[in-house]
This record gives sequence, C-alpha cells and structure tokens, in this order.
Amino acid sequence: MNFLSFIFLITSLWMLQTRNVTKSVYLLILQSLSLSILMIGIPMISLGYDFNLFHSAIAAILTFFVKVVLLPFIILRVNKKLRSNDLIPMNMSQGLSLLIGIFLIGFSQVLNSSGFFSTSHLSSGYSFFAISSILIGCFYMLSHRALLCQIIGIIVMENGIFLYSVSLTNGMPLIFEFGTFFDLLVGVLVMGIMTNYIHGLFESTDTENLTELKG
Amino acid sequence: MIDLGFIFFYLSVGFYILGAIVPLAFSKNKSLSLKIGSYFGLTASAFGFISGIFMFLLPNPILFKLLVIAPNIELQFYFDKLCAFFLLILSAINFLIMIYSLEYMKSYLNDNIAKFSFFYNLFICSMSILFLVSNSITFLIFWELMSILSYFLVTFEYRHQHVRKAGFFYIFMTHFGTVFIISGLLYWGTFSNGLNFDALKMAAMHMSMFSKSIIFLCFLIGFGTKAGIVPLHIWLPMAHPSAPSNVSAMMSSVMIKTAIYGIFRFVIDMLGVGPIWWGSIILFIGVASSLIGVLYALMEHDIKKLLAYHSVENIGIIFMGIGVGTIFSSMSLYTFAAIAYCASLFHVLNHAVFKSLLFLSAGSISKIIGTRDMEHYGGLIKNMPKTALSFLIGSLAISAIPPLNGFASEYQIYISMLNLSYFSHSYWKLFAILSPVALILTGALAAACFVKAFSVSFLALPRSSEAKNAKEPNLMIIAPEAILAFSCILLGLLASNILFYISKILVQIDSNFNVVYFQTTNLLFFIIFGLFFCLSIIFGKIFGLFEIRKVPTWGCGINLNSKMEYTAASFSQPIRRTYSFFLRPNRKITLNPAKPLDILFSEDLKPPFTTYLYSPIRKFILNFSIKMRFLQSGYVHFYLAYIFITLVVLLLWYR
Amino acid sequence: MILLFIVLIPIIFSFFCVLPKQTKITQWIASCAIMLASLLAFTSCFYVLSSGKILFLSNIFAIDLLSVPFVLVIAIVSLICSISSIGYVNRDIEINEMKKSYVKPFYVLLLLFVCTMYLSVLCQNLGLIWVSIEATTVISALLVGFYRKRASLEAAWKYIILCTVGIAFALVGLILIYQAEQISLFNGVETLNWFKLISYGKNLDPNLMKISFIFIMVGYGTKAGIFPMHTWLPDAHGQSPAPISALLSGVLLNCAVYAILRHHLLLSAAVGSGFSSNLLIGFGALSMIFSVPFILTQRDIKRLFAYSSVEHMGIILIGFGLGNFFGVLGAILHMFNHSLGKSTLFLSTGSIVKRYGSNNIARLKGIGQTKPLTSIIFLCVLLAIAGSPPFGLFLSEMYIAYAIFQKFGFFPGIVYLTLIATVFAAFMYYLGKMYFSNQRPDFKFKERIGLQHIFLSIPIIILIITGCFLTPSINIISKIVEYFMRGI
Amino acid sequence: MVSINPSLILVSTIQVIIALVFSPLVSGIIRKIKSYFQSRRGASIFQPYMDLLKFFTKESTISENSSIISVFAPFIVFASYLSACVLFPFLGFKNGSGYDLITFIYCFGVARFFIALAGMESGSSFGGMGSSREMMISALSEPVLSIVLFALSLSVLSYNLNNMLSSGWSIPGILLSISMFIIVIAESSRLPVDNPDTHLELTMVHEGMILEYSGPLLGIFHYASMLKQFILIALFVSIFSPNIENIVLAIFIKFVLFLLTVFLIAFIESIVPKMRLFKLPGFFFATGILGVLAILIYFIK
Repeated sequence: MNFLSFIFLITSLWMLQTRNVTKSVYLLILQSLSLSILMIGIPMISLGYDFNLFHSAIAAILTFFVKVVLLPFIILRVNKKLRSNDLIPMNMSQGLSLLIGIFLIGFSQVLNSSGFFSTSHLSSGYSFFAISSILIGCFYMLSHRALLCQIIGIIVMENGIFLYSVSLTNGMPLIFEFGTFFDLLVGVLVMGIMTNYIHGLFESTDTENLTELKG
Repeated sequence: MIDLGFIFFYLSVGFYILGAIVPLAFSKNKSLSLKIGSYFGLTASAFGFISGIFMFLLPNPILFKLLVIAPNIELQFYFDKLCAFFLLILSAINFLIMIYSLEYMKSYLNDNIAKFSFFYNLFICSMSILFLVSNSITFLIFWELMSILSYFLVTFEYRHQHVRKAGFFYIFMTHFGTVFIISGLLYWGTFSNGLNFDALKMAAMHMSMFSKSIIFLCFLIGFGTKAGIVPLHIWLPMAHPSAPSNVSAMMSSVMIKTAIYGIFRFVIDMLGVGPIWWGSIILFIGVASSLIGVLYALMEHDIKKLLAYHSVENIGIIFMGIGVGTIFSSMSLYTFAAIAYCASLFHVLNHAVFKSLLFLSAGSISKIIGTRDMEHYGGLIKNMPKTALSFLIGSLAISAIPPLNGFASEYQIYISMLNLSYFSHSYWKLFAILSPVALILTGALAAACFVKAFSVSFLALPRSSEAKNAKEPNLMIIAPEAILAFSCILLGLLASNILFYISKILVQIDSNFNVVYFQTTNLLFFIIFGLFFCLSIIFGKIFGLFEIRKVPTWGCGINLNSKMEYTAASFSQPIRRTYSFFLRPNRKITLNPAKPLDILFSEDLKPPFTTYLYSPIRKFILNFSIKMRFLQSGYVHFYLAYIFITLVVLLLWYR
Repeated sequence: MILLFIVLIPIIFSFFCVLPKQTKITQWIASCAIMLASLLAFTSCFYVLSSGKILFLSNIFAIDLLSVPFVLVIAIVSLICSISSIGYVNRDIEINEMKKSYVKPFYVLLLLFVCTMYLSVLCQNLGLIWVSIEATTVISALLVGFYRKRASLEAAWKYIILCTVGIAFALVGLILIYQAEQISLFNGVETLNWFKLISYGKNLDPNLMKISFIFIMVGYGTKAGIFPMHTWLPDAHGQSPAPISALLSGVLLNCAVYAILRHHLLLSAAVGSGFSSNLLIGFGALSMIFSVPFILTQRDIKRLFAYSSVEHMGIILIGFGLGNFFGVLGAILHMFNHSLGKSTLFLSTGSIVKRYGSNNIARLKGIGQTKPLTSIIFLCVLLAIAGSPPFGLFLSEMYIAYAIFQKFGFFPGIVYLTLIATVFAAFMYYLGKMYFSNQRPDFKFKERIGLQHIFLSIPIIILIITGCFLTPSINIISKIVEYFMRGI
Repeated sequence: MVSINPSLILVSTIQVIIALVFSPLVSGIIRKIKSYFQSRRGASIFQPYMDLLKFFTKESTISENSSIISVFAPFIVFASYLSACVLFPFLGFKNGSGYDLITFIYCFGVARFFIALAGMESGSSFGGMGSSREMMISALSEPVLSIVLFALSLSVLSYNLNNMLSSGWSIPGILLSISMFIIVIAESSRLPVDNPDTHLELTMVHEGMILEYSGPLLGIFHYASMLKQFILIALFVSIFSPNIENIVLAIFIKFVLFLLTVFLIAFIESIVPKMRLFKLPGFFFATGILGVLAILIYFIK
C-alpha cells in the first residue's frame, strides 16, 4: 500500500513539471488507478474484520470508471479536438514549480506530524500523501495556465481528498460517493465543453486571456 | 376632545396620502393633477392644524398604541404639547405654501406635476407623523422617508447638473447624519427593554454618564447635520436653492426644524440633564454656526442661497438657546433653562414664519425675473409693491429689528445668555459674555445682509429688462406672503402670550421648567416707537413735509444708469475684506494690454469646509478604493490563491 | 411525498421542454413547472409553519423551520425569474443575442438549476447538501456562460473553477465531520444526517468539528460570495443573462448560506456557538468592509449590484453569527428581503441594460425617460437594496445593527452603520447619474405596460409589506428565530 | 411689560424734550471748540438750530428713483432715536423697569437699517457706498459697544440700564470707558471713523447715504444724527459718572462730565486724521480687546 501511495504522490509531483497535457493525463490515470486500488486496500488493512467489501469495492469501481476511464477520456478528447500540442504556458519555470512542490510536500509533512493534527484524529498513515496531493493539485492549478490543466488540477485535488477520506474514515457513505462522482463527472464535462467554447472564441487555451473582467 | 384630535390627525394623514396618490391617476392632465394634489394637501394641513390645536389643549400627554409592526417596533403615537407645537408649525406653514403652490407650480407644468404632488404630500405626511411617533425604529423610518422624499423634491428640476449634484450632496450628508441618529438610538436601546420612547426614558435614569454622553454626541452630530450646523451645513446652501421655492420654503422653515424637535425630544425630554459641557458644546456650535452662516450669506448674490445660509445662521441662534438652556439645567437653574428653551422654541416658530415668507417671495421674484441672481433684479418695489412690502417685513424680522418676531425670540436668548454670564463661574463667564456679543455681531451682519438683499433687489433702478417689466404676481401668491408678513408682526407683538404658551410645553416635559413671567419689550418698543413715529408723521403732515419733488439723482454729471448702481457684490465688499482672514476671497484682476479699458475683475471665495475638510476625505476614500481594486485583478490564479491563503491563515489561526 | 415532487417536477418538465417546436410553448411549460414547484413549496412551508413540525421524507428530504425561509425565497424568486425570463429571452432572440435553438437548453438548464437549488435546501443529509450545491455550480456555470461571448465565457470559467475548488474544500470539511461521527457514534447506520448529528452533538469531537468548520466556511463561503472568496461573483453576476443573475444573487448565495448555517448549528451543538459565530461575524465583517471600495469605484452596473450582494451576504452572516434574537431575526428577514430585492433589481436592470446595450453606468443616461415604468421599479428596488424605508431591508438592517450594539457595544455598531451608509451614498450617486440625467438624444421612445412590470412589482409590494407591516407574521418569524436560537 | 405709571411718563417726556432741545446745542459746541482749535472764530453755538430752521423752510426733494421708503426713512430713524431716548434713563430716574439694554442697542439697529435702505434708494454709487460702509462699521462697532455694555451689566448682574448707571466707576471701568468713548465717536459719525464735514466720496459714510436728500427730510436726518450723538454722550456720561447720593450734586457732576466729553470729542477730532476704511477693523478689534481685558480684570482673579 505504501508503494501505491508513493506512486500517488510521485505522479502528482511529476505533473508539476510536465508541460504537455497528454502526459499529464497519463500521469493522472496512473494516480487515479493507484487511488482506486488504495480505496479497497486501505480499509481492508485498517478495518480488518469490519471490512465491508461491497462498500469499498463499489467506491473503487466508481473511482476506476470515473477517474481512470471517463475523465481522462473526456480531457483527452477535448485536447484532441483543440489540437493544441504545444507546451502548456506556465506561470513559473518547471524547476521552480517542482521545487515548490517538494516544499509543499515538506509542509504537509509538518502539518501531518504536528501535535495539533495528530491528536485530533486528523491523520493516519496515508493522510500525509493525501494532504500533499491536495496541496500539489492546488498548486498545479496556480502554476499551469492552460484551461485543461486547471481541470486536471481539480481532479488531482479531488483525488487527494478521496484518499484523505479513505485514510481517515475508510470510505464515505455510498450515496454521497455516488453524488460526488456524478458531480465531478458532470463538472468536468461542463468544463470540457466550456474549454471548447473558449478555445473557439479565443483561439487559445491560455487562462492569461481570461483577465478582461476586473475591478 | 382626545378623540377629535386623533380623528383630525388621521384625517390629515389620509388626505396627504390621497393628495399623493390621486394626482398620479390624472397625471396626463397636469393642471388638474396640480389642483387635486394641492387641494388635498390644503385640506390635510387644515386638519393637521386643527388636530394640533386639540393636542395642544390636552392637559396630559397621551400614548396611543396603534399596532406592532415587528418585534420591538411599534407604531404608537405620543401626543404632547411638543409634538403639537411642531405639528402646528408644519400644518400652518404648509397650508400657506399649498395656496402658494397652486399658482407657483404652474410654471412647472412641463414637468411631471403628479410626481411632485406625490413626493411633496408624502414628504409632509412623513414629517407630520415623525413628530408623533414614539418608537425609535418607527421614528427612524419616518426620518429616512422624509430625507428620501425630500431628495426627490430637491432633484425635481433634475435636468440641471448642479441640481443633481446638490441632490446628491443633500442625501449624502443627511444620510450620514442619520447614521449617528441611528447609532444613538440603538445604542440607547441596548440599555432598555424595548425601543419605545418611554422605555428609553426609563433607561436614561440609570445609565452611566459616559454612555449618555456618547448618545448625546451622536444626536448632536446627527441632528446637527439635518439642522445644518457648521461644519455640517454644506448641503443646505446647495439643496435649498435647487428645489422649487415652495419646497425650499418647506425644507428651510420646517424640515430642518425636525432636527430641533429631535434634540428637544431626545436630549432634553428623554436623555435628561447632563454635565455642563453638553450645553457648552451646543452653545459653541450655535455661536459658530450663526457667525459663519451669516458671513457666507453676506457674500452671496444668489437670493435663495443667501436665504439658505441664513437658515444656518438661525439654526445657530436656536442652538444658542438650547445650549444655554442645557447649561442652566445642568446647573439646576430650571427656570432660566426654561426661558432659554422657550426662546429657542419661539425662534423655531419665528424662523419658520419669516423664512418661509422670504423664500416664497424670493421664489415668486425669481420666477418672474427668470434668475436667482440678485444682480439682475433692482427697482422691483415700483412694480411689485406688495411683494416688496412682505419681503421687507421678512427682512426686518430676520434681522431682529425690534417690534417684529425675530427680535422677540432673540431678545429672550440674549437675556438667557446674560443670565448665564451672571450665574457662571470664572472662565465660563468670559465665554458666556462673549456669546451674546457674537449674537449682536450676527444681528449686525444679518441686518447688513438684508439691507443688501432688499435694496439690491427692490430699490433703485431695475438692472435688467425683466426687472423693468416685472408685474405683481396674483393674489394666490401674494396672500400667503401677506399672511406670513402679518403674522411676523403679530408674533412680535404677542410675544409674551406666545412664550407663555410655549412654556407650557416645557412644563409638560419636566415640571421644574416652570416660568412665571417672561419679560418682553416688543410691545413696549412698539408703543413708544409707534407714538414717536406717528407724532413725527403728524408733525410732517402739518408742516407739509410730504410735498416732495422728485429730481434726478446726481450722477456726477453723467446720466445715471443701472450699471452705475452699487451691486450686491460691491455692497458686501468691505465686509468681505474685513473678514478676509476667514473668508479667503480670491481676487483676480485680468488686464488686457491690447485694450486698456478692458479690465476683468473677479473675486470668489474659497469654501474652507469643502476645501479643507470634505474634499480631502473624499479624495482619500476614493483613492483608497481605487487602490483596492487591484484585489480583483482578473487572474484566476490569484483568486485561487486567495481561497488557498484564507484556508491556510484560518488553520494557522486556529492553531 | 410533496417534497419529492418539488424536486421532481422541474426535472420531469425539463424533459417536456425539449419536446415542443415552438419556443413559446417551451417557455410556458418551464414557467408552469416552476409555478407548480413553487406552489408545492408554499404548501409544504405552510404546513411546517402551521404545525411547527418537521416534514420528513425518508432519510433524505426534510423541511424544518430553518429551511422554510430559504424554500420560500426559492419559490418566490424562481417564479418571478421564470416568468420574466420569457420577456428577456424573446428580446434576446429579437436582437440576436441568443439563437432560437438555444431557448430549449436554456429552459432545461433553468429548470435543473431551480431543481438543484430546491434540493440543496430540502436535503437533510449534509453530504447531499454538498452534492446538490456542487450540482448548482455545474449547471449554473453553463447558464452564466450562456451568451458565449468572450466575457461571459471568462466569467463562467472562473465561476466553475473557483467554486469547484472551494467546494472541494467543503468536502474535506465533510470528511472530517464524518470522521468525528465515526469516532463518537458507533451505531454508524445514519451517516451525515443532520438531525441525527445534532442530536448527538455533544459527543462529537470538538477539535475535529472546529477544523471541519474552517473548511466548510471556506468552501461554502466561496459559493456564498464571502470575501476573499467572492472573486467569481462580480464576474458571474455581471455576465450572465438577467434572470440568471437574479437567481444567482437572489437564491444561490442563500443556498450556500443555508449550508453554512446548518453546519453552524451543528458546531454550536458540538462545541458551543462561540467558534463558528466568530468566524461568521469575521467573514461577514470582511465582506462588508471590502465590498465598499469596489462599490464606490464601480463602472459596471451589474458588477455594482454583485458587490452589493457580497456586502449583503456579509450583513446576513453577521446577523446569524451574532446569534441573539434580533441578530437572527434581522438576518432571516434580511436574507428574505435581499433575495427579493436583488433579484428584482437584476431583472429590471437587465431590461434597461438591454435597451442601452451597455453595462456602463456612465452610458445609462436618462433611464427615467427612456424606460419610465421599468425605471420606476428599478428605482424602488434600488432604494430598497440601499436600505431605505419603507422597504423591508431597512428594518432588517436596523435589527442587525441593534443586535450588534447589544453584543459589541457602540463602536462596531457605528462602523457597521457607516459602511451601510457609504453604500447607500454610492447607490444614490449612481442613481443620480442614471435616473436624474438627461436622456441621450437618439433614445426617444416610451414603453408600454407589460406582464413583466406587474410581476416585477410584486416583490416591491412584498418588500413594502415586510418593511411596514410585519404584524401578521410576527409569530411565524419569531418561531423560526426561536428554532434557530434553540440550536445555538 | 412696563408698568405705566405717570411719573415714568413724565420723566420720559422730560428726557425727550431735553434731548430734542439740547442735541443741536451739543453739535454747536463741538463745532465751536473745533473752530477754536483751528484758530477760527467759528459760528455761534446756536448755529445748528439755524441750520435746522433753514432746512425746514426749504422744499423737499428726493431722487426720482426712490420709493416710499425714502419718504418714511427719516421719520423712522428719528422715531427710533427718540425711542432710545425714552429707553435710557440718563436723568438718573431709578424706578423704571423697562429700561432694557438690548432693546436700547437695537433702537440704533432700526435706525441704521432704514438709513442704509434710504442710502441705496437713489441708485447712485455714493449712496450705496455709504450704506455699505455704514453696515460694515456697524458690524464692527456694535459688538464692541455690546462688549462694554455687557461687561458693565455683568458687574451689576442686571441688564436693566437703570441699574447700570454709574457702574463704570471702577478700575476696569477705565478701560471700558476708553473703548466706550471710541464707540461714541464712531457711532456719532465723527473722525477718525467718519468725517461729518466733508462730502468727499473717499471719506464719507453717513453723509453719503443722505446725499440725495434736501430740505426738511435732510433736516430730519441731521436732527436725528445730532440726537444720536447726544444720546451716546449722555449714555457714556451717565454710566461712567460716580454714584453720588445728592441729586443736585450728581446732576452737576454729570453736566460737567458731559461738557468734558464734548470737549474731548472736539479735541480728538481736531488732532486726528481720518482713518483708512480698512484700518478700522483693527482699530475696533483693539477697542474690543480692551473691553475683554476689562472683563478679565473684573471677574477672573
């Protein structure tokens, strides 16, 4: 399990320095795949006899379907349609973003191991990976300017959050998980549509163009 | 009797509302809607007047609970003599103004008359209810309504840029004043159970002096803004001239008095006696307002602006009376306090009368000539003798010329201030003795101002063709002015009786405020002066002094024309120079070398409060706001970062 | 069952919307659907109010006294918006802002949007509230960008990204609550059910709950337009079609506030009201303070009103955060009044702006002459929103001010009042610029009275009633307030 | 209200008659003394009576631009000075209650208002200039006069002029008497504030206003200004004379003081040049400061 969560972390870190959408998506697929396995694995280890296979399996399958298959498919399709194979514009250099990513991992380690977090049922073995993934997802959105990258960043964040939920609570209520996956799916769909529109109008997927509205 | 007073009051409110709504139905036929609105207003104010009389005659105050609007907000009426007094002033003045508007508003027939009737009648209605309600929030509701409705009246001629600006200034200032009133009332409300006035009054008995003082200062600033004390007066000379004259008459003579009502109701009636510095502040503000108001009035040649500045002056005089009264009641000298309060209430009445008279006549003149600039008037006394006479009486009254009403109330204020100087100690004596001196100075300057106003507009040669061909307006306009002029004289002569009635108001507020006897000299002066005047006239008749030949004025050999006359600006020039340390006149002489005779001289005043107080604040706030706009820079990354940072900051804060 | 139908009817009718060929029929079907849903909502609210009980439907839906005002607001505002949207859509088609083929998707989305909003206030499960609020984001983002112009797409993009990220944080908060539930209540059948949670409130881990509330506050605060997470709000409100702006500002923000309130109550049960109310007041104060500079220097009229929404959300949060009787009373009234006023304001502004073809305040000259009827409505609502009597917002602002004075004393109270007065002054300034100015010479026409005028004047009447004559509903309101107070 | 008792009416009548009869004489005496200082013989001290008689036999003319105000203004001015005469017990009659300080001061205000209006009537610049300057000077002198009078009233704790008689007989009273004396000069339109003798446009104030009058109406104005001068000197004398029980002695001392004041006025007028108009504010301010100083000495110890 540690290995998987390590993959989980490495993929998100790797993403920080990629400047190619397709590559990011593949990394995302890898991350989601590890998440979906973790979603079964973590409860199995931590709950022992109380482990509810049905519950966890459904969650994992959902994760797999939505995050490994559907969302990357949507993003890749959109990306194909946009035919933008050029490099993703970034707010900072790749090296710097990687550096900050590493710093964020360190920060999440500090958060995770600090007294305040550890005394209040806020951490478990995997929450470190989850928190750093959330942070990196957020930072990914900040550092990469392309529209699709922001979608990917959101998914990375969500992945982190899901890992966090699994690591803390061994899985959320089913109806809730259904809801969140549905929302995420529709959300990414809508974002994809919008990316399409924006590309149609602005002929670019750089968020730099989206700064008309201010004040 | 109780029921009658109520019934008439409801009737008057009902008629005001009808007068507001019915004209809207006839908005196509403008003259009809004007008539309907005015007649309803007329009836309503007549009813209001009657109910005011009934209320005034009631021996004890009555609380009448109508309904509970919302938790702690009750619509309840409290009828006592103080409300009745203000209601009487409002209704009487409004009655006359409505007669006047019937004719005067005909010149606005191109505009939306129905809208005017709507706002005007509702404005009066909200004011008359304002005097009676006895719950903080209801009071504030009607207070705000009054402000907003009058805003729409001020901006009635909104097609002019300066009117819009004036309207904005007005609503801005008055709203910021309201902030303080609200704060005072609500803060007070936290000490009591409920926001009704009786609860507040009960609470005031066991509040600490510190919180009382905070509330007092709030009321002073809040009501002071409405009243137009210096330096919060700047909206007054902008808003009053911009409105149609009947509205400005109403605003100047009654609306700014709602602030005086507020001070009487909240500070004197409900908050009770405070430390001496309360009264001293009011007195000081009064002195400053009256002096500065009259100085700026002197510099004006826009007749309505001039009158507006005189409102500042007169509010200052009223404040002087209140201040002296408050000091006296802090010193537990209740009789003297009562005299001072009576004087200021009497001045409220007098100012309402003569200021509305002046505004009405100024309005009719400026409509006839087509401008408010006095430099285009001149010689109107020949064509408009009746208007001239009423304006003259108004000017005499406002300059506190003895047998008229202005003197009667100022006299009481003088003797209160002199009494104050007799009773106060050490350094206060100097302060107390200098305040009547300031009032004397104010009186002298006011006299100068009205000599200027009257003589420039009515005497000597006409300065424009419109002034030459001016005609006396018809009876509907003259009659209210004549009634007001007559009441100026009557109020002056009957001063002691009226003061006696006014003292009843104060007795009702606090039984300590008992005045047995008012010394007035108006009647005495009238008798002596009248005697001598009649004797000298008889003497003149006997010796044939009235056989007068009129000869051309000597103009140093040149035929005299109106350009050679003294203008309003030149009349006030010596005073402008005398007080140049304060007025800061900015003189500019432009010489044209090509044409040696072409000399342009201009002189304007730097408005100190706007330049040094309001503009910097405005600029600071706007600059700050513009700088703040960088927060919304348009970059989605920044926005994401905000969310992120907020989260982190909160988590760190929690640790 | 009635609750289910409130949610289901819009969904079902959204299918019918697609069927007819004529746009007019689509419009009427949608309006009817919303009217039906509103009717059902009214009846259910009426039932709750009259019986004082909580209306349940299995474990999913519930209406209690707290959700009643929110449901009412959605019902009224969605009704007004749907009916007046007919006029807007037709005009948009006339001036080629919207293609005819877009009408159907518009109404489908509108119905779904309304449905998700109902859902978010009807759910009793905190997780489902989260889901439905996220769903509102997704659907309304499409509506915000409906004109597919550069600016509107930009706004929609920012809206969806920021709100999704924000809401994701709320999800973290939910996880923590679930964790707390798991730790303390081992009967683990009911999960994230609000009523269950609050009944076991005392047992929940206080530390977890506090941290969860921070996440919730940031997450739903983003959606509610609280400073500094409000940044999407002026963009989205400024660029979306008028009925959508009205719905966003009038209802959607309230839904997020509703979610925050649920958590606030939960937290009060778990750790006492101090922590969460401090946060509410703090964020409310920030929103009030920082919206003012933007209001003072605004040039775009719709953005102006958007910032005013930020300010009003701040006021509402402060009111709820104060937690004393008058604060809560004021906040509930204010929420209700603000929704009505702001949505009407957006609708009337929309029709004025359409006529002038510009959002720039400096260009909107002489609206009183160009559109006399609409501008009267506009004027009234503007005054109402600025907080002047006789409209309801004045009373509610006064109540909150009174509560502030009661709780914090003099100085914070006067600051609060000054901020409100500054906004008022700014509004009067803009009003003077737009209403009291000369018409542009090329604009000469009068408008005839239409259906939308009548519908837009209904909220004004309601606002006047809430401002002057709350007498009949005092008992109801105090019941709601007491219900809320009991929770704190 | 004033109680109408016969003795009061009698005293008032006597006061009015004295003022009417003797005020031209005071003017005549001043002129005589001035001519003495100018090394002239000068006219007889009864010349003002002759002048008045001359005025009253002539025809009245006023400007054609003027209105009824011009006709009534002289009478109003005259009547108001006479009222001031009644309101102030310069004979030392101690029983009246209507002798009110403020009304007394405002009597001058009435006169000033109408004389200034009359000045503006003609339409020429002279009249306007006169009125304008008159109002400016009044705005300076009235406060100073009131400082003096209020200070005195403060010393006796009464604003009844009756109680204020002889109240200036103390050390700070000397300061007050100086400023009061200056006010007397200023108010009676004498040098250095105004020059009663010339009709030079640069200097004239009072004369400018009545420039367009001639004949009886002008006579009334002149009479009125002499009356005013008389009242002011009488006021000055009766306030700053010592308080003596013996009535005969008291009247005698007052008479002597009166003559002394008249002499002083004439003397000062002979040696002082006309002051520039815009030097006057400083002049009056200094005078006012004297009054304030006196108040400080009186009461703050």
